[in-house]
Order: sequence, then structure tokens, then C-alpha cells
Amino acid sequence: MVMAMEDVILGQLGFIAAIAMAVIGVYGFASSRSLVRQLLSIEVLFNAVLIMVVILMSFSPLNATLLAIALISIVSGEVIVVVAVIAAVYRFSRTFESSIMEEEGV
Amino acid sequence: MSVSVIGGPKRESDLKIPGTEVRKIEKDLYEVFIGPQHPGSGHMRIIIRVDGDVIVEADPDMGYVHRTMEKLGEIRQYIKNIPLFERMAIQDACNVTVPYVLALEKILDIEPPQRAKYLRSLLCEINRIAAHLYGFGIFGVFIGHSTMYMWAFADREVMVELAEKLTGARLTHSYPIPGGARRDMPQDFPQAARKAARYMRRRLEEYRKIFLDNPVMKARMEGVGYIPKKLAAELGVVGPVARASGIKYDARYNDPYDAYDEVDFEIPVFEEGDALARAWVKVEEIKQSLRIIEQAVDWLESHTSEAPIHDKFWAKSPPLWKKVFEKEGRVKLLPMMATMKIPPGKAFARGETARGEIVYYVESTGDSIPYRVRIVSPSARNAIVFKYVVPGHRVMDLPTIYGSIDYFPPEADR
Amino acid sequence: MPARPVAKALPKRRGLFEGFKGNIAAISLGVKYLIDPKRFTLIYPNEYIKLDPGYRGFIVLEKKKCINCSSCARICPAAAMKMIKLPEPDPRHPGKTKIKLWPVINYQRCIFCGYCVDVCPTEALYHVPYHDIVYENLAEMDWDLETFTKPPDYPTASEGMPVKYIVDEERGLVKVKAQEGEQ
Amino acid sequence: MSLVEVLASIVFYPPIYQLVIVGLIVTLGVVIIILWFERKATARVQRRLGPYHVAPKLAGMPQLLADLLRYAFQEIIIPRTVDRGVFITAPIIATVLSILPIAVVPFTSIPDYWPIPMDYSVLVALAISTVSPIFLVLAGWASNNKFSIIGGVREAFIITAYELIAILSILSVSAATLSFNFIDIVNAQMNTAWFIILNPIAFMAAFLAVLMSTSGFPFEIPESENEVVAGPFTEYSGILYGLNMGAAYMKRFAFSIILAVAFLGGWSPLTPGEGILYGYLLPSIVVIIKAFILMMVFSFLRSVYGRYRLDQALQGAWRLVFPMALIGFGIGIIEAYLGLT
Amino acid sequence: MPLDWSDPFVRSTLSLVIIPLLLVLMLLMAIMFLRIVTATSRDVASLEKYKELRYEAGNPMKGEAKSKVSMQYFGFLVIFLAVEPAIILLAIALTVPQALTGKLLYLYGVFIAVYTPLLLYAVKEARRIEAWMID
Amino acid sequence: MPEQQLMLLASSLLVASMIVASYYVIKAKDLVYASGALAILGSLNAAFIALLGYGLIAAFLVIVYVGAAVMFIIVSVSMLGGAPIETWEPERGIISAAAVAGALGIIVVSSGIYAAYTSPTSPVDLGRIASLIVDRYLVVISVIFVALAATLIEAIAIARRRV
Amino acid sequence: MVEGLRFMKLSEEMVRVVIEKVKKELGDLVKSVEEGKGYISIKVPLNRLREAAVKLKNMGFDHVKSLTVTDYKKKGVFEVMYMASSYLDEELSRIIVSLTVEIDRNNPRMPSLSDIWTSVEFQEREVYEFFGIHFEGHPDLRPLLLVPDIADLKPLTKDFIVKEEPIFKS
Amino acid sequence: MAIEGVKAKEQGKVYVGNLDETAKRAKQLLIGRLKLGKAVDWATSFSLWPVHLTTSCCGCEFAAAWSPRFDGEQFGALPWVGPRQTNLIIIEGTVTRKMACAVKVTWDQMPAPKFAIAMGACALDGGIFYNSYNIVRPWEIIPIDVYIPGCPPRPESVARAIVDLQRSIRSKGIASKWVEEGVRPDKPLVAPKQDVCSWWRG
Ligand code: SF4
Ligand code: SF4
Ligand code: SF4
Repeated sequence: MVMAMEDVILGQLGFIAAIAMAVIGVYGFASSRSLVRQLLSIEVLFNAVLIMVVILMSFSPLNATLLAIALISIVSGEVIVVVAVIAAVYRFSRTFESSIMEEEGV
Repeated sequence: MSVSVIGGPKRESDLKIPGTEVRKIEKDLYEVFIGPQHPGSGHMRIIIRVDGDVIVEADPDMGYVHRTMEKLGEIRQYIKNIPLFERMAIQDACNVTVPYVLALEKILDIEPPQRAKYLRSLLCEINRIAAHLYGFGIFGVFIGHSTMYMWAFADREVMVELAEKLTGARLTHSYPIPGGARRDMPQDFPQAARKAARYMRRRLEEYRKIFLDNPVMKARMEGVGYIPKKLAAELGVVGPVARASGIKYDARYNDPYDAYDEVDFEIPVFEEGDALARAWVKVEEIKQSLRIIEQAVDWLESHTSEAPIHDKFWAKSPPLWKKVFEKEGRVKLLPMMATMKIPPGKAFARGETARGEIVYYVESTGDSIPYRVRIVSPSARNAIVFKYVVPGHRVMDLPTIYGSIDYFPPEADR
Repeated sequence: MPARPVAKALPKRRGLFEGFKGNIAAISLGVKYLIDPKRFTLIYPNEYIKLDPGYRGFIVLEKKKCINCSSCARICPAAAMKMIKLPEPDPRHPGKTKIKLWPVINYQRCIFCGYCVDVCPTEALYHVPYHDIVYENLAEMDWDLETFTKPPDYPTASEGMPVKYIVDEERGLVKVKAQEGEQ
Repeated sequence: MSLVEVLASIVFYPPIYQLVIVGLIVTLGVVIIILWFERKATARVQRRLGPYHVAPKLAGMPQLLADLLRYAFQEIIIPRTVDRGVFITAPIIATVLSILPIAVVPFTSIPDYWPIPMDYSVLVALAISTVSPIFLVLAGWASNNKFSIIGGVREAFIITAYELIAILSILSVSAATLSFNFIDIVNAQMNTAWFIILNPIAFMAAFLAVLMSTSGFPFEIPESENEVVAGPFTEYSGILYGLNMGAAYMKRFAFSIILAVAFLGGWSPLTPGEGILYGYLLPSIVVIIKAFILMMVFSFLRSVYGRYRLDQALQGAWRLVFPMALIGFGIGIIEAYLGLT
Repeated sequence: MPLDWSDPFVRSTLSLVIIPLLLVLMLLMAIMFLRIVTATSRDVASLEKYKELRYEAGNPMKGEAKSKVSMQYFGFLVIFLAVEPAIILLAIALTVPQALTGKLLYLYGVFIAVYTPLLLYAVKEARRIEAWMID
Repeated sequence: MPEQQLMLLASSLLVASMIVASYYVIKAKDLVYASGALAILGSLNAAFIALLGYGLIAAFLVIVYVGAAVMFIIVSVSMLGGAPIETWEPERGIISAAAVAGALGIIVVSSGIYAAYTSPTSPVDLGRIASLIVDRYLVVISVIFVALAATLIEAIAIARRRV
Repeated sequence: MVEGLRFMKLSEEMVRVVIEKVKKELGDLVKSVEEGKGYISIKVPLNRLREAAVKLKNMGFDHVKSLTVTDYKKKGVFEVMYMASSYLDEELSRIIVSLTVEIDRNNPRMPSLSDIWTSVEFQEREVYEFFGIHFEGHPDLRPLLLVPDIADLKPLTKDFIVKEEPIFKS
Repeated sequence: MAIEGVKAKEQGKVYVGNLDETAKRAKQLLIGRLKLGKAVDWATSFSLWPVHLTTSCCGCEFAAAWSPRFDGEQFGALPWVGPRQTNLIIIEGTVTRKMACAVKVTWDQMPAPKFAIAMGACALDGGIFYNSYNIVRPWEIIPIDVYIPGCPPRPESVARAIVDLQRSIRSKGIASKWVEEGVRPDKPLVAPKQDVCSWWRG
């Protein structure tokens, strides 16, 4: 199958977006010490990953769909747990600081 | 919220690095003002502190309608105080003024003629129904049921119409005066009253269907604002609130005045003590009031018409006055009423308004103005419910409780 | 027979089915009123309520009946009725004037308690059976003697037709046309 | 092509027709009429007249027009305490998003007149409808007002209550037809019976979900005036508030259209024929009328019910309506299994 | 080459992106325009000093509004989020051919079996609001 | 073809706004708005994925991720009180971000996967996916159910206060 | 029916019984017990007020209907009356006793009874703002109805004079 | 040259930055050119939504005025909850010192073409409380359009006040002129003599 030029450009755009978002997400995750901000950064990262997955799996659309669906389900599951952890940490220490977890050895 | 640093020596050193302050969020409660410009409160402000959806602390801030009645009562002649005190609860005008008049009569040591007593009781009961319906309407709108509001107010108009026929004013009747009442019953009144009573009974059934037994409304009211009997006695709540909590107290029964020892009626008492019970108390009381109205009307019809005022104020009246009375049923006042001097003495009187017991303490030093008038109105006594019952409920329960205790700020603030 | 306290209990109903029944009852009642609202709304400027003659509306002074006794001003709880001093030719001493007291009313304060009407020894004051008059500035409400001696303008009467409400067993109140000339 | 034809081709170009003509203009009209109806019907049940003097001959019909105009020419106060950008844009986006689901609902079975030919239009419609409440929450937060924020959070909680129910109960129709395509669904209904008959439980659940999602009584909780004044919209004035008030009704209209297509047989008694008139306009009018009747029922409930408490609504949703929706879903699958549709 | 207006892609972009975007812009402009039109003059603003302050039920402004509103119904939120993906997963499986509906029913059964006891437990937990206070 | 160019234009706009949105997620002062931006990011992402030809994923993403997960985040954040003062350590962030950027860039460029994308020749067949799910991946899906159920229990256990 | 007595629906007998009972219970605490119009007045010295209140409460007078303060400017005292009655005891509910103390007008301080009778809490706040009487031991003594600058004037004392307008219009 | 440059700059500023000028032009366009004034007056007069602020016991009759018998909604007046969405304030009787603050705040927070009705003797000259130490005359705080005497006024009087207000809005074109000029043309602004909220301690 001949790859159309547009497809390639679309894929590259996707990669650009994914990489940029990944970088931003990692930056946010590493530089903020607020748990909530870290959660948000991870979510940005997840969006990047999702695009990459879809693009990379595009040779097999069915698999891409299934994988993406599974990914999204799992991530939303993860979100609950993380938020629950944040709430627990907050209740425990009254801050959103991640360092509090390091200190308490959590 | 305050900015502070979590304790511990390790963190102290951290403090030196700029940008590492930690804003500690304390268990700060959300302070919400309910009122005065708020659909969930009438003319008052309730400062609630909420933890999420649960009220932790409620502080009723009254006084938005404090119109200094006690002070003005001290500088005005006795009879001028009747319209004044009436403004406490204008939809319950007769009920709030009768005890004041009773206190004056106690000091004067006179007793109104039987007809005046029946007339007063009649108007009191009409007022009671109107006030209960008013309370119902406000309660309905507080829990979002606008139809209840409209229906109650529609039926209240029937009662207002009756009162207007009897006294010539919609709400502020200024009807009782020391020694009697100001007007006699018009000719066509009994028939209208009986019709209204029959109509009202049927409507109560419809209220039950759309409001009290409506599952949505029942869910909102059941178990909300529960006041156990002990607590009710301790807080000294009055009226339907007390009677919904199983307290057998009604000033008409425990200290009968006017015609209440001659008519046959019941004091409904419920044990449940929640908002639903308070609503039901009102329904049952409306039924009893209708009975009283019918009895009073029967009595008044079967007795000859005479001026419903003590002879002291009527015996020496000029013929013109008698003519006016015969023609219009209007009792003229003696000009000396304005500056009537009352012998020295202190009297304490209580009466049952729609919202509960109202007490007056009148002290006279023999002057034409009272030395001291103390009023404790039912809403003023019920206000304490906000402080002791509301905490622990959800925010959405606040209007339910407010509506169910039928709190009326102008009355509470005096 | 005296009053007696009677213990009552809330009608207890439980269960899903009861809830369902309650909902149906409420909705069907609503539908019933949607079909026949039984309303008695006053369509205001087109209709107005003709009040009973005994209604305590605005107050008018019949000057010739007044004996200038000040009882009305003395009993007025809101200090709305005041006596003004007006010089007047003295009938006994021609050429001289004497000061006479006349009541005037201030509707900024009057609370329509009717005390003044009831206390007037000669029935010089009377109520007109209407009440729905509004003003656009305050000064208009402080009446002088001349305004006080004639009934106030009643714009509503020229705009709508009078109706009366009578108590009815079925519908609560019923709006009927007030007969012309009927007092 | 004559001018009329050109105009018709523009107006009836599906995206424009569905979003601008139906989505905006008809919705606005429907909202105005339904608000008038709501006020009149409520007034009737409450034994009074309702809006009247604005046009006595029309029974006060232009009342809502007057309200709208009045709102339009009232000062738009943007308090100093709010976050301006979000404060202004959030309600606008929410409004537009709330009518967007109409874009994916076909009003006819002729492919030319589908705005988006899509196999999973039900899913997409549901997906779009889940986004708009987020902006209401944001609007509440941007208002920087205690009542707004509480109202916003309540809104969010109510979303959690109704969203799954809406999805489940509307998808039960898909379960019965084994397709996410509205066309298949309507065709199935035209072949057998409307789903309101085949699957009344799911319809009930969907009905309640829509009621919750558009804060109709008895679930008018986010804007419950007795505690949170006007909920997330407390700070909005002028036309911004008018927009907000309309948004809930627009959303209700969009949902009603979905319900009408999914449960009430869509354009059912009518078989779309040739040409724009028979192929697009008339079927869409049938759908709109069905949606309108649904909205009238929604509106009527206002006069019978008060409102539930937040926790009661949540509990009721999860303990009563959610199982209902699940059962409805199951019924849908069983119907598919038995080949009923 | 002109655009093919009946192309599904063009149609969906138009109806899902461009027209909504235009609507948003239009509304935004209309609102800004009306705001300018209806703005009051400065002398009024100086007299009405509470106008631009936060509405606080008729009180002057007090305290911070953006503060903790930790509603105790967090549990329901958790349930919602945990059930939603499962439901959608279940829903995605709906488009099976009719022959496979038996399996679909089986999946539905699995879902019911897994979630019914769980939901019963979770709703019971979520109702205990005292357990969900953030502090 | 103009449609294709339109698509490219749209997707580049989308990519640009995605990057802006994700930047706003990281930088917004108010965490609620950051989460709001996350919702927008999710929607844009869905739009992009739909452009790539995977409408089903897009719908799924919007319903489950934007409609539920992000909603959940927004609510939780606003319930936790908006924006407490945060500590930023940009150095850490820049270093890691640079590392990730480098690594990803090298991987993408060197392996040539940047040209890997092929648009699906036909729209994703819903029937196939459904059949796959109920036929082949029945167990997997059941496991996902159980896993989600487990997160539910876990979340309840963690977030709830022991009383 | 005897004129003047009708209002006390209960017989004089009952009132007398209650008076006797009060006298017995309170013993030497009371200065005097009298029957007033509509209430029984029990005068106690200020320093035994709380004791008397506790005893009354134990007798069954479980709530206070009215906290009445009268300003006797000439005597230089405030007369403070706690008008108590009963809800739970039907006999006593017909009777109102007033627990009366007199306090110095210039130094208005007295112990709070709000921990004995919760129902008096708000009324004590009210008295505090209107008369300036300071209730020691009150949990939350703030003005209840008035704005602070008016509360400073202590409007219900006889020092604060409000004038009626004359009946003549100038 | 320099002067020209400055001028151009200033002009540019005027063009971009001077909102008043833009507003004026826009207003002229809408009210003047498009003749929307009549419509605005019509709409405003039939959409007088009173804000929920029950200052005192006249609220009873206010409530009755919206009850089925008198039904204020027939005039298009719908009592509404928050001040931001309303344009009419009905002072329902006595305004105490404590309440004066609420009246002022509520009035201020209402958006511009807004009207006030004072209801009941108390709101005019104190009524029966004319010599009370705790009341404030509302016309000292906000500009009042219509006064209703009575204590309480009958609900018809409230209806009459609304009808009167509607008529004067339409005949005098108050609302459209207000929008056009940005300030109420026919009534002076009222500035409270003292700060009515001075007692409020946050
Ligand atoms: S009606 Fe009452 S208030 Fe009015 S003037 Fe007469 S006495 Fe005074
Ligand atoms: S009471 Fe009658 S007679 Fe006397 S001054 Fe007044 S109006 Fe005249
Ligand atoms: S005018 Fe009369 S009814 Fe109105 S507030 Fe004053 S006292 Fe109350």
C-alpha cells in the first residue's frame, strides 16, 4: 500500500503533539511538588501516550482500538486511586505536598 | 485559610529556601451567609459554617426587623400599643394582640362580655388558619414546592376574606380592645364561614395528596429537624414545634382565655418531632380551628346582638353610637380611650398564636402609658432551634427546618 | 366543653408501592387542576375589587360635622392625624378671626387602623372603600385640609369593572360582578 | 439554480440545518414556548393566571420575548472578584455544547440529509452531552462566589448520578438493535414497535436521567434557590444569565430529541420520501414535535414536585434508577437475543 | 479543486467543529457588544460601590470563596468513575452480530455478577457520609 | 485534494491548541482551571484521534476520560479547595523534561516510526470489535471488569476515613 | 365566675398548694413568695439565685417563658424576672413562677442561668444588649438584635428617651 | 512631524482604548438608528422582576400579591432570587438599621435599568414606627419610583404600583434612555448620608 503524503504528515503532527505533551507532562511532574499538579501532569502524559499508541498501532486498526479502549479504562481506574490517595494524604497531613510522603516513608 | 508551616525541626531548615512555604489548609469551615437577601431565609441571617454538605455550626443572626416595639410600647398610650404589637405578626394579628388585651384587662379587673369573647376567639381562629396556611406556603416554597405555596396562599385568601368581612381590614385588624372587640359579626358572615370551613376541609385532603404524602416531599421532611421531647422542653420551644415533639402544651388548654373554655376542640399532639410531624400538627390544628369557628359562629348567631364591649366603655355612650352600632356593627370608642389611665399593677398573660405561645408582661404605674411591656413571641423562643437543632443536618435541610418551625422574623425581633 | 390534648400519630406508609401510589396521586391531582384550575384570579387593572362599605380604606373628613375636638389626633397611633391651626372668621365677633383646629392626615404614616374614625364623636370621619392608590412622590401624601375633605381620586374605577368575591364551598372564592349602585 | 434553490441548499445543508436552524433557531423558539408553557401550566395548576398583560389576546405568549429583550438590555455586571475569561466563556461554551448533540442525530433515514453519517452516532451524541456540564462547574468556580461554587459542585455530583443512567438506558436501545446507529434504531422501531413499549423500564430511567441532567423538578438541585440562590449562575447578570437559563432548556431539548428518536420512534409514522420537503423537513418536524411533547411533560412536573435533597437524589439514582437502567439494558440484550427487533 | 460538501469529513468538521466555534464566537461578540452598550456611566459606579463585589446574600463581601467545599458524597463519585468504563466497555460490545448475542448476554451476566455485590457494598459505604469527610 | 489539506490544516491547529492546553494544565495558577484545561485537552485529543480515523476511540475517550475521569479530577480539586500555594522546582523539571525530550526524539527519529502512521482504509468496523470483545477477549474484558471493581474497592478503602 | 379570677383557670387552691411547695422546696432561699396577676412571684437574693433556679428546675419548672427586666431608675435597680413554667408536668404547666432578683443599676452583673435553663440563652443575650446586664458564665454573650452602635445606648433603660410627636402640626 | 506622531498615537489610543466613545456609538446604533428604544421600554416594563428581599412584615402582602388571587405574574413580574438577575426592588416595609445595609447592597448589585417601589407606611415615613430609634427611611438610601401607602397595602395596591411603573416606563421611555445615557435621566441619584453598612464587621 502506498502511503499517502498526508498520512505521513498527519502521523508526524501526531508525534510532535505527543512528544511536546510528554515533555510538558514530565516537566510538570518533576518540577511541581503538589500532588494534584503531579496528577494533572500524569494525565497530560497519558494523553501523549494515547496518541502515540493510536499512531503506532495504526497498521492494525482493530488492535489500536482495543488497546486504546483498554488504556483509557485503566487510566480512569487509576485516576480514582490516585485521587483517593491524595485525599488520604491530605487528610493525614493537611497538604498536597508530595514531599510529605517521602518523609513519612509512604 | 492561613499560611503556616508544618511543624518539626526538619521543616524549619527547609524554610530558608525560598519558595518552599507550605500553605497549610486548616480544618477551615466554609462560612455561608443565608440571608438577609436570600431566598432561603426571610428577614434574617443565619450564618452557617459548613463542612462540605454538613452544617457544623449555625448562628442565627436576628434583628433585621427589630422595630423596637418594647421601647415604643413604653412611650405610647395603652390603646395605641394594640396596632403596634399587631405588627409583630400581621398575618396572625388577633392572636398576638389578645394576650396584651388580656393583661390589660387583668390589671383593669374587668371582663369583656361573652359576645366579645366569642368574637375574639372567632377571629383568633380565622387568623390561626390563615397563619398556618401562610406557614405552609412558605414551607412549601422553601422545599421547592411552589404549588404548595400558591395553594396555601389561595386558600388563605378565603380566610382573609372572612376576616375582612368581620373587621374591615385584610390583615391588621386591630380588633381586640380592652374590654371587648371593635365590631360585631355582619349578617352574612355565618353562612360564609360555614362554607369556608367545608371548603377548607376538602382542601386539606388535597394538600395531603400533593404535599404531605407526596413521596418527594415526604422524603425531604421525614426525620429532618428531629427534636426529641426532652430537648424540646429544655429549649422551651413553643406551639406546633413543641406539640410535634409530644409536649402537651397549648395556652388555650393550659390557661384558657376568651371562649376557649366553652368550645369543644382538641389539641393534636404528635410524638415524631420531625418536620413532617410539624406539618401534620398544622393540618390537624386547622381542622380543630374550623370546628371552633363553626361553634363560635353558631353561638354568635343564636345570641342576640349587643355591643361586644364592657359596660364601662359603653353604658354612657350617646345615642349616635348605638345607631352606628346597629347600622354598621361598628363599636365606637370613647375619646377617653386614647388617654385611658390604668391602675397600677403588674400582669402576665399568655395566649396561643398560630406559631405558639406568646407572653406579655405589662407593668402599669397608674399612668396612661405602660411602665414596661415585655413581649416574648413564639418565634423568638423558637429561634434557639437554629442553634441547637440545625447543626448536623445537611445544607439542604436548613430551609426545611426553617420552614417547618415556621419562623417569622418580624415576630421574633419585635 | 374545654379543650383536650389528643395524641396523634403520623399516617405510616412504607414501601415502594406506596411511594408509587403517592406519586400517582400527586400527579393526577396536578393534572386535575391543569384541566380545571378553579381559579379566581383578579385581572387587575381590568377588574377591581369593590370593597365592603365597612372596609377601612382612605379616610375623608366631613368638615361640617367636625367639632374640632382633637380626639382623632390624640388616638392616632402613628401620629398620622395631626391638628392644624387655621384662622377662621369668628361668628360671634365679626371682623375678628379665631384659631380653629382641624385634623389633617399624612398618608406617609397612616396605618389604616380606623381608630380615628371610631373615636370621632360625631362621625365626621369616614372611610372610602378603596385602598389601591399609589403616589410617585412623597409630598403628595401629606394631605392638607382641602384634600382631606374630599374623597381621593380613584383612577382604578375608571379603568376596570368592579367585582366582588364571595365565599364558595366548591371553589373557595368566586369572583362575581358587583352590581352597579349596590353599596 | 434559482435563488430559492440556492437558499434551500444552504439552509438545508445538514450541518447548517441541524445546528443553526434546528439547533439554534428552533431551540430558541422551543425554549421560549416551553418556558411560556411551563409558566402557564404551572400557573394553571396553581390556580392562577400566569403571564397575561403583556399580550392578553395571546395569553401572554410574548412574555418570554420580553424577558429575553429585557435581559439583553440589562447591564452585564462582571464583578471584580471573578476570573473574567472563564466567567464569560464558560457559559457560552456550555450553551453551545449543550445543543451540539443535535448535530449527530439524524432526522431522516435518507443518507443525504444526515449531518454526519456515522455508525456510532448514539455514542457520539452521549459523548458530547457529557462535556457541557464541565463548563458549568467551571463557570461556578470562576464566579468566585460561595453559592456558585457549592452549586457547581452539586452540579458535578448530579452529573455522576445521571450520566451512567442516561448512557445505560439510551444504549439499551442499541442493545436491542445491536447497533449504535440512530437510523437502525428508528428502522427497528418502524418495523416492530416503539421502544417506549418494548422497553418501558429503560425509557423511565432515561426520562429520569434527562430530568436530572437538566435540573428539572424534582431534581432541581444545583440551582436550588433556597440554599444556593441561583447555583453556578448566581453572579451572572443580563444576557449572560439569560443564556445560562436557556442552556438547561436547550440541553433538555437536545436530550428530548435523542429520546424521541431512540424511544418514540423518531419520524416514525412518516416514511421519509423524496426531496427536501418529504425527506428532511417533515420528518424533522415530527421529531421536534415529539421532543416538544416530552418537554411539556418535563415541564409539568414542576408544578407537582418539590426538590429532593442532594444525597437523596444521589442515593435514589444509585439505588433505584441505576438498577432500573441496568434492567432496561438487560431487557434490551434479551430482546436482541430473542431477535425481537 | 473545490471542496466536496457532501464529503462525510467535511460535514462532520462543519457540524462538530466549525459551526459550534462560530456560534461561540458569535455569542461572545454579541455579549461583549451588549456589555459595551449597556454599561452604566461612571458617576453611578462611584455611588454603587457594592455592585462589583461578590454577591453574598445581601452582605458585604467576607472571606474567601474558593475554599474547601468537600462534599461528603465523594463515595458516589468514586463509584461513578469505577463503573463508567465498565459500562462503556460493555456497551461497545453491543454491536455484535445477532449470532453472538448469547455471549453478550454472558458478558452482561458477568458484569452483573461482579458489580451487583460490589455496588451494594459501595453504595452502602458511600451513604455513610461521616466516613467521607475530607477532614 | 482539498479535503485532505483541510484535514491537515485542522490537525495542525489541533496540535497547536493541544500543546497550548497542556502547557496551561501545567502552568495554570488555579488547579481547577488546570483540570478544566485537561478536559479541553482530552476533547482536543479525541478530535485528533477522530481525525486519524478512530472515531470510536474518540467517543470512548470523551465519555470515559473527559466526561468521567477529568470531571472527577475537577470535582475533587475544587472540593479540596482550589489552589494552595505550590512549590516549584523548575531545575528538576527542566532536567527531566530535557532528558525525556532527547530520548523520545532519538527514538522517534532513529527508528523511523514517525512515518509509521497509515490511515485506516475503512472506518473501524464496530461489529468486528464487538465480536472480538465477546468472542476472543471475553476473559480479558471480564478481567478488566474485575480490575475496575478492585480499584473501586481500593479507592473506597483509601479515600474513606476510618471511623 | 368571679371577676378577675377567670384568667387563672386553676383554682386558688392549686396556686396555694404550689406556693406552699415552692416555699418548702426553696426554704430559706426566698425573700418572699406572692401571688401576682397571672404569675407567682418569688423574690430571692442575688447570691442565691442559681441555687434557687436549680431547685425550681428540679421541681419541674423546665423552661423559661420570659426573661423580663424592668428598669426602676428611681430605686436604682434592675428587676430581673425569670418567668419559668413547665412543659412536662401538666399541673405545673398551668402556673408561672417568676424568679425575681434585683441588681444594682450601675453595676449590672449577675450570674447567667443559661446552663440551667437553655431556653433562656437567647433572652439573656437580648437583655445584655438592651440593658447592658452582664451575665457571667454565659457561653456566647453578644448582641442579638441590635447593631453595635445602638446596643451601646442600651435602648430599653429609662435613660434612653424616645419622644412622641405632638398632636399639633406646625 | 513629532507632533503629528503624537497626535496619531493619541488618536490611535482614542480609537482603541476609549471605551466610552465606542459605547456611545454602539448605543446610538442600537437605540437611535435601529429604533430599539420602544422595544426596550416594552420589554422592561413587562419584565419587572422583583428581587427577593423581604425587609419586613409587608412581605406578607407582597407574598399575597403573587398568590393566585392577585397573581402578580400576570404583569410579567416574577419574584426572583438573586439581585443580579432582577430589575425591581420592592421595599416591603420597615427598613431597620441592620437591614439598610442589605437594601443598599442588593440595590447596588442589581444591573442597570432598575426600579424601586416602597411599600407600606413604614417605607415612607416610618408608619407606626415613625419615632423608633432603629429604622431608616429607604428613600434616603435608594431612589424610589413609586410609593404605596397602607399598612400593609392591599395586594391590589402592589399591582397598581406595578401598573403605574410600567406605564411611566413606557410613556417616559425611562429604560431606553437609561441604556442610552448610562444613567437614569429623570431621577437624581441618591447617595446615602452615612455608610449604612458601617456596623458590619466582617
Ligand atoms: S387610621 Fe389610624 S393611623 Fe390612620 S389617621 Fe386614623 S388613627 Fe391615625
Ligand atoms: S375626632 Fe372627629 S370631630 Fe374631633 S377633631 Fe377629629 S374629626 Fe373632628
Ligand atoms: S407598613 Fe405596616 S405592614 Fe408594612 S412593614 Fe410597616 S408595619 Fe409592617
